[in-house]
This record gives sequence, structure tokens and C-alpha cells, in this order.
Amino acid sequence: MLVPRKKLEIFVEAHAVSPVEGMLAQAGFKGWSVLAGAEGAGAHGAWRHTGVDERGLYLVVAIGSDEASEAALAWLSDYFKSYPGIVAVSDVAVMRAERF
Amino acid sequence: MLVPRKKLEIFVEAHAVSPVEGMLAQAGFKGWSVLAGAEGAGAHGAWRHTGVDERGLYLVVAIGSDEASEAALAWLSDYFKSYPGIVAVSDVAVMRAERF
Amino acid sequence: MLVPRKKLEIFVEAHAVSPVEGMLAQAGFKGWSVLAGAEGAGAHGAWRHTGVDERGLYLVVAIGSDEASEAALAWLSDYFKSYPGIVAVSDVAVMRAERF
Amino acid sequence: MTEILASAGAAAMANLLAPAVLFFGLGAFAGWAKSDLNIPDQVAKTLALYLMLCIGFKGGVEARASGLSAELISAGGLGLALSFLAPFAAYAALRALSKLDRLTAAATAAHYGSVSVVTFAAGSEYLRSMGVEFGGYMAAVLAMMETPAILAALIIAGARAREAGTRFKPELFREVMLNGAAVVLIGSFVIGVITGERGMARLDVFVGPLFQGALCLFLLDMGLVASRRLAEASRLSAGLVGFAMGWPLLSGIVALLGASALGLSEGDATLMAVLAASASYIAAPAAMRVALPKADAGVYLSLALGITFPFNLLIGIPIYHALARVLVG
Amino acid sequence: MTEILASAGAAAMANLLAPAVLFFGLGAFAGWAKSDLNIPDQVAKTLALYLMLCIGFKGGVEARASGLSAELISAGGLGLALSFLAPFAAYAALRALSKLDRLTAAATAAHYGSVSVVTFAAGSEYLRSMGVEFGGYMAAVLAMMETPAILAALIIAGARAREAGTRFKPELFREVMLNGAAVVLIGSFVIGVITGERGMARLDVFVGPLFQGALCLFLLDMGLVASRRLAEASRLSAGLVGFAMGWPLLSGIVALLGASALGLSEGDATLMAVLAASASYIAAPAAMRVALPKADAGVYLSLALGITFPFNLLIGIPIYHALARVLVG
Amino acid sequence: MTEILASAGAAAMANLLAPAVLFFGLGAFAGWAKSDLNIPDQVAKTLALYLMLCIGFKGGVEARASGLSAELISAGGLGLALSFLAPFAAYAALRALSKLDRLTAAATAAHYGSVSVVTFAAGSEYLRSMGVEFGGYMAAVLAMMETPAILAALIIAGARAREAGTRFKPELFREVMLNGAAVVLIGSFVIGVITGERGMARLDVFVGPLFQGALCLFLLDMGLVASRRLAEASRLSAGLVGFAMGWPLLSGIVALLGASALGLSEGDATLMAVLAASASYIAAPAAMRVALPKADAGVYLSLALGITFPFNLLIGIPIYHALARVLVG
Ligand SMILES: Nc1ncnc2c1ncn2[C@@H]1O[C@H](COP(=O)(O)O)[C@@H](O)[C@H]1O
Ligand SMILES: Nc1ncnc2c1ncn2[C@@H]1O[C@H](COP(=O)(O)O)[C@@H](O)[C@H]1O
Ligand SMILES: Nc1ncnc2c1ncn2[C@@H]1O[C@H](COP(=O)(O)O)[C@@H](O)[C@H]1O
Ligand code: NA
Ligand code: NA
Ligand code: NA
Repeated sequence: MLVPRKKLEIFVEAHAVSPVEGMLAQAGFKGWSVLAGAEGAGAHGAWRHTGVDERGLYLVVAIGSDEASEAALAWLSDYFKSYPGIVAVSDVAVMRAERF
Repeated sequence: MLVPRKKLEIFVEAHAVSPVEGMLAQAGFKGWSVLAGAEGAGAHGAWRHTGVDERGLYLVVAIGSDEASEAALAWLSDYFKSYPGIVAVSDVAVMRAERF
Repeated sequence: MLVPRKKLEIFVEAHAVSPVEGMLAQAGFKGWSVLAGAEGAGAHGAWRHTGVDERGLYLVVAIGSDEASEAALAWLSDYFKSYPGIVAVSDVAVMRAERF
Repeated sequence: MTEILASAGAAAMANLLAPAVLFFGLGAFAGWAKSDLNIPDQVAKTLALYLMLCIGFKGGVEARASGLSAELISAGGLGLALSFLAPFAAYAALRALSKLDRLTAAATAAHYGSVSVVTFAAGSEYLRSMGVEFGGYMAAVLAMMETPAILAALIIAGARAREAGTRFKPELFREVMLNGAAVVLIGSFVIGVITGERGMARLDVFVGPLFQGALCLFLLDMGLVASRRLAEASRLSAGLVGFAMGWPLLSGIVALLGASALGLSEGDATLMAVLAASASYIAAPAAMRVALPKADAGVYLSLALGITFPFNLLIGIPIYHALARVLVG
Repeated sequence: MTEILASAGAAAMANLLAPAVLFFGLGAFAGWAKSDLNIPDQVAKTLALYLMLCIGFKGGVEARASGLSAELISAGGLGLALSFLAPFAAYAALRALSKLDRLTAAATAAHYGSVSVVTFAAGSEYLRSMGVEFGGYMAAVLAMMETPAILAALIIAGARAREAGTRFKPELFREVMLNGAAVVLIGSFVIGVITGERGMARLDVFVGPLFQGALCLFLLDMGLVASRRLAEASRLSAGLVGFAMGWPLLSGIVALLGASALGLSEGDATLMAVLAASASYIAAPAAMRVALPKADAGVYLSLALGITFPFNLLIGIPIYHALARVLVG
Repeated sequence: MTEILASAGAAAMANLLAPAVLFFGLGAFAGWAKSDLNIPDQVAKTLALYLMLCIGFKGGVEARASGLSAELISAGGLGLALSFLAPFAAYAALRALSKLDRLTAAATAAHYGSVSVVTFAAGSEYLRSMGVEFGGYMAAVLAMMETPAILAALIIAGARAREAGTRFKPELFREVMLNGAAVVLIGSFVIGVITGERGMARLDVFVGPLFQGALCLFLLDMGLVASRRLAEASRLSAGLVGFAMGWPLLSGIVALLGASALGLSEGDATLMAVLAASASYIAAPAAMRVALPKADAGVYLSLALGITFPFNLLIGIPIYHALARVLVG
């Protein structure tokens, strides 16, 4: 009933959400979900979703095949050369293999 | 100090959050957390939390025993026959085994 | 390209977010992200982010080395003796090892 | 007749230049141009509740002042009948005009039988700007027309509904009858009736001048949402697009004839037509997501929000009013 | 005497029919009926801050107009004393009436010693609707009464507090003295005092007519929250429920006697009773979560929000006022 | 001259005691004291959009009333020139005064060439409180001055920009020209011009008395944000801090000289100086995050929000006005 897949958790700035979604579709992901972050910190300093000066980071969660995951990682590794953010890959199990 | 457990990450529509929570309690989960999504896409198309026409998806995170996890998956597999959403299972380690 | 790291998912009350962030920095984490929860339940009962009587739980996600993870877990295990919340540890793979 | 046409044309022009309509246009432009403008969802949701509160409360206060008269009963009866019967006709039309599957057609029919509160608000403001009076009880009629269409759609969908939703029946009932928007609308109406002028004296700024501004802000957001929906509407067939513009006109005329038969006033008849012509975008989608999850939400939301809502806002309302003057006034 | 009773009964009736109270009832109904109605949390939080801002600012402007007189000192002293001493009495009563553990009893006592800003707002509106004057400095008294009860509860909890929170002491102090709501309340009061009529001329609509509407919206939300809390209150013992309704009455009467002894006016005495009778639902829970995490939040929130808040809003306020007229007026 | 100085001093004092400025101070205090006070982000974002809507709409209505005259063209031309040229001078100054890398210096220069809407709002309120008139078209000048500086900064950053952002070019263009705030500002201006007095009659409360209150609330939030930024500013060199306070003065004087040469009125000249002196904190940071991601956001936000914004709000505005009276009035 359960099949193994890769889960990407991608933290990126607001302006990158839409390009990342486009990229995911092209990489072969059939779905993804985006959640808004509240605050955080990293190599580029600390941020907070205040509504005034900062627009905060978003968490894009995408579950898909190994190939899709690799294609996305290649794109992201390039992207992160210029822009803040991180990606973490992990193993998950899902139902309905044809959906992922 | 750490014991292995299953983590379910369940994406469902707003109207399903409360039934899913009830189900989790019955399946043997002693706790869960719900986060609001911002936007996403899947087999049922794209959505966005606008406050007007759409009510968006929610992420329900529940950590529990293998048995609880299996009971929940059975319920969800039935649920997803009709409704949008996905579930991903993964392995986590937690402290205080008696809590999960 | 990918290196293994630990991911902590920490659910804590609003008042603990800032102390937890300070602790993470000291434990050796170079970054973390915080997301606001919407509702949930656990050993301390159910809660909901209403804006009136309750301030809700937050999810702190932190990816780092095994040592950092262990230092954080030691602190948290003490913290959870008094306060509500949980932590789950899992394995992830990340790019750019020097960042974590 | 030519006189009426000319003045109708002028009124339609004036409608397009009303601030609220222009803010809708601004939102639609921003959405079309892919601006990152957006009204945060929690604020948009609160604005929607606030509009309900104002419409209900003002309606209640006025209804108390004029007495809950026979007009409420006849207008309410007409509204209930229109809302319950419309989905059957709409379903037949949709099946004839398009290749929609049964469930999606039924769900879409529910949207067109039910009503849009913002369209009602825009219609009221239009009448106010034209100096045309209407009864406060029309807010109650609005509330009555939200639900019947949803039940009708479930009857149409018939056996299929059973298969999908047995486990969720009670939730569905709650979802439909007690959705937050409806509770606020009806509850505020009742509070308006109870407190009357005394209550209005305390809330007049809150439900009056503030309402105009909030409506502009909300329509700005509706413009964004509608233009995004319209962008997705490209995959809709000509038949569906025709339905989304033809149905409001037909449905509005039927409502006007009914209103005329019942002897409603010009203002009430116009609002009755606006209600009949409008398509729900809050109560109906929420109910359909639970009850008919296999129906394609992309279709019904694109039609209701992407086409019918702007159609009514921009040109429907002045047309219904012009027709009301001919038929009733 | 019969006259007073009759007019008190009429006033109590009128209170139940005030728009704000009716909106509270609407929210309570929606919560009880499990409607999906909810005011988004960010908006609710902003409404709470906004109410603080208005209460503080208006109080400051009025305090400046009337001078920061001897009355502020006597009313403030009384308020401080009541807030600091009440938890000791409440703790004893709770331990006698129920089987609450020490920490939960102490935390609950903190809530009853501290004050509820919305109850104060409702009390002020009630007095305004009755044409009874009160001093702007009562807003300052409100601010003074937030904290002492929290310190008293920590003293009561004694050794236990130490064990739990050593690491978090500084946060706790900040949490209590500098919680956002208190900062806005006190800060706005000071701004009101500084800017006086000049500032009021610029903000009168914002803090006046708008306030009434915002209070309705906020009470709608409070109704939702309270009824959810009340639903959980079923597991509360009769002793606790009795406390949640008896304490406000007793505490209100003690405050009235004190106010009468100090010669406060009818309006000020009423508000003093309202403050004493009200239970905190913002500052105290936040502080207790940090300082006494082992106390059962389900108990103190159910009592304060599910029982005492509605009790005061619906019948307490008119009772305190009627008593104030007898004792002071 | 002494007279002018004395009255300027009095005006500066009065400015510090305006409610909006005091609320900024309250927020700054709360941030400094590490209070947990915060305005939820969705509400803050909506407040920002609302301020844009009011400024644009009121400007449009006034511009229509007074005709889109030659003054708009000369003021607009001056604004465009200042906004486009300022970054080159600011860049040179930053490189001379500090050790900032090229990209961070360019990004910072973009912020100082572009403008701050809240500073403009505060400047307008200041003039209104002094009874000084200014043209509604200044809102249009404000809108015109948002973008050119960003383009100038990209030219300055030159080759480096290319390397970073090739993939995101179209997004960048959208981000800059169609950022939500700019769309609302310009769109509302156009709607104000179209609807004129007729529209104002419907929205006067919404954009008038409510605006004053919303500005207070927003400045409370700006105070929080600014003081957090200022806390981080400790790592800024003396050269940078000097720039953040010296640049607005210099830039304001240059704008006043230009305004005087063009014969603008006292009010318009003051606002022109305010615009030139102000540093962007919405449009510019958003654009720089996309276009120059290697620039250090900590630097430009700390300077613009932590130092320059409070400087202008607290003492800059009265100074520019006093100078305008000398140079133009
Ligand atoms: N180790 C980490 N764990 C979790 N989130 C992180 C981590 N590092 C960075 N992030 C998130 O990604 C954002 C950008 O990262 P950076 O590019 O390192 O500044 C941070 O502000 C965090 O929100
Ligand atoms: N592969 C995926 N990864 C992450 N989230 C997904 C994925 N597929 C679906 N979702 C989420 O679940 C929702 C419903 O999925 P679906 O039923 O496939 O339309 C989507 O809109 C997404 O928010
Ligand atoms: N098993 C669980 N899975 C997911 N979240 C949990 C779980 N247990 C507790 N939580 C979250 O942590 C909060 C505090 O937990 P507790 O201390 O057990 O009351 C809960 O209200 C949930 O939001
Ligand atoms: Na309809
Ligand atoms: Na009290
Ligand atoms: Na500038």
C-alpha cells in the first residue's frame, strides 16, 4: 500500500515561490504545498514576517519521485548560489503511487 | 532516550480538519498539530488561501505508534477516494515514549 | 552533493520561541525557521490560535549536525519537564555541508 | 422608451465610474498584470464577515422601522422559490450547452441558484446612488436564498451524493445552514430588528460611511481573485461562457416578472433580480467541496467568480434596474 | 427602594438588548451550534490592541481635562490593593470550594485578581448609555490592576514557582510588565494626557464611533471563544462554577464599599466594581503559562472566559451599577 | 530670522507631540524594552495598502479639483530627476564614507533615491496641522519617485546584476513596476481623478478621519520595526550613521532649491524635500532582494528604517518646512 518517495522541504523568499513552483512542475512533481514562515535565521541573517519591511520566507513542501527530486535539487543548487534559502531531502512513504 | 515513532503529514481541506482530528484520537494518537497552508497544487488543481473563494488546505502533523499510524492510514485511504489531499509517512525519533 | 544531517521539529508555546532560538544558536545550529501553528492537542489539552485567550504553538524547524542536535535535545528534555511541547528528530540530506 | 434607454445608458456609464466598481477594475488589472498585490487572507475574510454584518444589521433596522410586512412574505416566498427551482433549470441548461459531467453541472447549478452577497451590496449601493428606495427586509430575502439552491443541487446529484459523503453528512448540514457568513448575516439582521434605531444610533458610522470604504477594499480583492479565475477560464467552452452571461440575464428577467406580479417596488424588484442573477462564491463552494467533492471546483469558481460576478457588477446591475423601471416602476 | 429595584430590572433588560451584548450572544450561539464562524486570529488580536488604544487614549484625554486629581490617587490605591489582595482570598476560597491543586488554584486566583479590559469597555459603554459620568483616570486604574494579582499569585505558589521557571525569570518579568496589551493601554493613556483635546480632535472618529463597532465585532469573537470554553466547563465541579459567579458579586461589593468609603462617584464606583469582579483573559494566562506551567490552563480559562466573563457582561454590570446607586449615588 | 527660528523650534516641538509621532515613540519604546507587542503581519500589510489607497485617492480628488496643471509637470519632472540622480551621488558618498562593498552600496543608494510613503503621510499631516496647503498631485509625484532610483541602482551595480539574476529578469520588472503598493497608490490616484468630489462624498470618512487613526496604528508598528533595526545598527560604522542622517538633510535642501527654482508653493516644496529626504522601505527592499541578492539587507534596512525614518519623522520634517519657508515662502 505504501511506496517510497522523496520529500523536499524548500525554504525560499516570497519572490521565489512562484518560480520554484514552476520549476517543480517541470521537474516532474505532480503536487506541492506552500506554508508561510513566521521568522527564522540563517547565513543571511535573521528575518521576521512583519508585514512592513520584510516579506519572510516560505516553506515549499514537495513529494515526488527520485528523478523529480534530483532535477529540482540541480535547479536549487544553482539558485542558492545567489539567493537565501535551503532545501532538505528526506524519505517518506505515500499511498497511491501514481499520484507522485 | 530517543524512541522510534511514525510521523504522518496529512494535507486536507478545511472542512476535514475536525473529522481528521477525531479520527486521529480514535486511531490512538495522543497529540497532533495543525498548520495552515498558503497555497499549493495537486491532482485537483491549484489553490490559494485568499479568504474569499477558497478556504485552503491545512497540514495536520501527527506522531504516534506504528499501530496508530496504520489505523489512520486505513481511514485516510478511504477518505482520499472522495476528497483531495495526501498523506506522507516517515520515521522520526522522539523523547518520552509514553507520550506517543 | 548531499550530506546527512539531523532535522529537529520542535513544537513550543509562543513564550518559548525566543529562548529556543537562543538555545539553538548556542547548540551549534547555523539556522532555523519558525512557523505558526493553527491548532492542536496533546497531553496538556487542546489549543487553538484565536488571538484572544490563547497564543498557540509554534513549530521551530532546525537542521544541523548530530552534535548540535544532541545538545538541543538535552536542553529540550529538561525544558519539557515543565512546559508543554514535543520534539521529533529525523534524518535529512542537505546540500552545502558547511552551512549546517 | 428612447428616453428610458438613454437614461439607462447614462446610468450604466455612471455605474462603471463608481469608486467601488473602479476599485474592482484596479484589482482585476493588478491580477491580470500579475502584480504581487494581494489583500491578506485573514483580512479579506474579516471584510467579508463585516459586509455581512453591515448588510444584515442595516436591513434589520430598516425592516423594524417599516414593519415586517406582507412584502417580506411575498418577496421571501419568491426568493425561496427562485433559489430552489433555479438549479433544476440551470442544470438542464448546463447539460445542454456543455459537456460537463453530471456532478460538476449540479454543483455549478447550486452556485447559480444561490446568491452573492457582494453583488447584493453593489446593487444596493447602486440604487442608493440613484436615489431609489428599497426595503430593509431584502437582506432577509438574501439570507433565505443562500441555502435552498444547495439542497436542490444535492437532489439533482442524487445517488452520487450518497456514495461520496456518508461519513460527512452532519458536517455538511452544519456547513450549509451554519456557515459563518450566513450566521453573521441572519444574526445581524435579528440584532438590527431588536435594537432598531437605538442600535443604529450607536453603530451608524461603523455600518455606514465605513461600509463604503470596506466595500472598495473588498472589491479590490475580488478583482484580483476574479481575474485569476478568468485567466483559468480559458479552458472553458463557449457554451459555458455563454451560460455564465446569459443565465444572469434570463434569471434576472424571471425574477423581475415575479416581482412585478407580486407588486414589489422598483427597488425591491431590482434587488430581487440582482439576487437571482448573482452566483454564490462563499456558501455554495464550501458546501459543494464537502457534498460533491468529485465536481470540478475549477469550473464552478471560474464561472461564478471569473465571469458572472464581473458581468453583474459592471453591466448587469444597471440593466436589471432599467428593466425594473420598465416592468415595475 | 422598590423604585430602584424596578429601574435596575429595566436597566438589566436594556443591557441585554444592547447591540454589543447581542453580538456576544450571536457569537455564543454560533459557537454552541458548532458553526464554522470565526474571526481570524490576527484580526482578533488587532481588535484587542485597538480596544486598548481607545480606552487608554480616551481615558488620558479625559484625565487631562479633569486634572490628575486626588481621585486618581485614591481610586488607584484602592485598585492596587484589591488586585494584590484578591488572589489570597480567591485562593483560599478555591481551595475550600474545590479540589484544585495548589498551583492551579494559585493561577486561577491570579486571573480573578487581575482585570478584563473588555468587561471594562462593556461597563463604560453601559454607563455611557445610562448617562452616568465616570473619570478618565479609571483607564489608568485598569492598567494598574493588571499586574499586582500576578505577583500575588507567584507569592502564593511560592517554592513551586522557583522549581519550574528559573531559566525563564527575565522573560517572565517582561511578559508580565511589558505584555503588548499593557504597553498599548498605558502608552495610549500617556499619549492622551500629553495631546489632550488637540489629539482628540484628530482621533475622535477613530476612537469614538468606530470603537462601538469594533467592540461588537470583538464581542462576537468573545462569544465564540466563551461558548467553546463553556462547553469544556462541563468537567468543572459545582464548587468551581459557584466560585466563578459568586466571586465577582462578592468582589464587586467589596470594591463598592471601598469606593464608597473613599467617596468616589457613582460611575467610578461602578467601574471599580466591574474591575474587581472581572477576570483577566490576556495578561494573566500569558504570565501563568510561563510562571506556573503545571497549573491547568483548561480550568482557569474555562472559569474566567466561559463563566465569569458572560456573567459580568450579561447581568453583573447592571447589578454593580444598581448597587453603586444604593451605596454611593 | 530669529522669529522664524523661534517659530521653527516651536513647530518642531509641536511635531514631537503630535499623536502619530507619539505612537511611533511608543512602538519604539516597546521594541527597545523587548515587549512582546506586535501588530500582526497581515494587518500591518493591510494598513500599508490602506495608507496608499488614501494618499492616492485624496491626491487624485484634489488634483482633479485644481486641474492637472503645469505644477504637476514641473514637480513631477523634478521628482523624477531627483530620484534617478540621487543614487549616483548616494553611492559615491557611501563608498567614500564607509567600507561597504559595491553591491550593498548600490542597493542602499536605491533606498535613498526612492521614497517612503509613511514619511510622506507624516509630512502631509504635519503641513495640515500647520495649516499649510499643498497640491494633491504631490501623491502622483510620490508614485513617480518610487521606481527610477531602483533602475539607477541597477545601472550602478552594472555587470554584477547580470550575473545574479538572469533567470529572474521578468519577475524583477514586475516586482519593481507592479509591486502591490505602487499599483494601489497609482490606481487610487487615477480613481480619485476619475470620481472627483462625487467619489469623495462617498469615501470621506474612510479616507479622512479613519486615516489619522490608521496612521497612528501603523506608526506604532513602524516604531517596533525601527527600534529592532536600530538595535542591529550597532554594527554600523560612524560613517554609515552619519550618512543616514546627513543625506536626508542635504538631499532635502537640494530638493528645496529645485522647488524654489521651479516656483513651487511652500507646501509642495516641503513635500518635495520630504520625498527626497526619505528612504524607501517597501519597494526598494523588495526589488533589491530579487535584483541584488548579494547586497546585505541588514545594512540597507537598518539605515533606512532604523535611522533615517525616525530622523525624518522626528526632526527632519519640521526642518524641511522651516527651510521651505525661508527659501520659498
Ligand atoms: N539549518 C537550518 N534549519 C532550518 N531552517 C534554516 C536553516 N538554515 C536556514 N534556514 C532557513 O532559510 C533561511 C535562509 O537561509 P540562509 O540563506 O542560510 O540565510 C533562514 O532565514 C531560515 O529561515
Ligand atoms: N506531491 C505533493 N507534495 C506536496 N503536497 C501535495 C502533493 N500533492 C498534493 N499536495 C497537496 O495536497 C493538495 C490536494 O492534493 P490533490 O488531491 O492531489 O489535489 C494539493 O493542493 C497540495 O496542497
Ligand atoms: N503526537 C503529537 N504529534 C504532533 N504534535 C503533537 C503531538 N503531541 C503534542 N503535539 C503538539 O505539541 C503541543 C503540546 O503538547 P503536549 O505537551 O503533549 O500538550 C500539542 O498541543 C500539539 O500541538
Ligand atoms: Na442566484
Ligand atoms: Na478582578
Ligand atoms: Na528619497
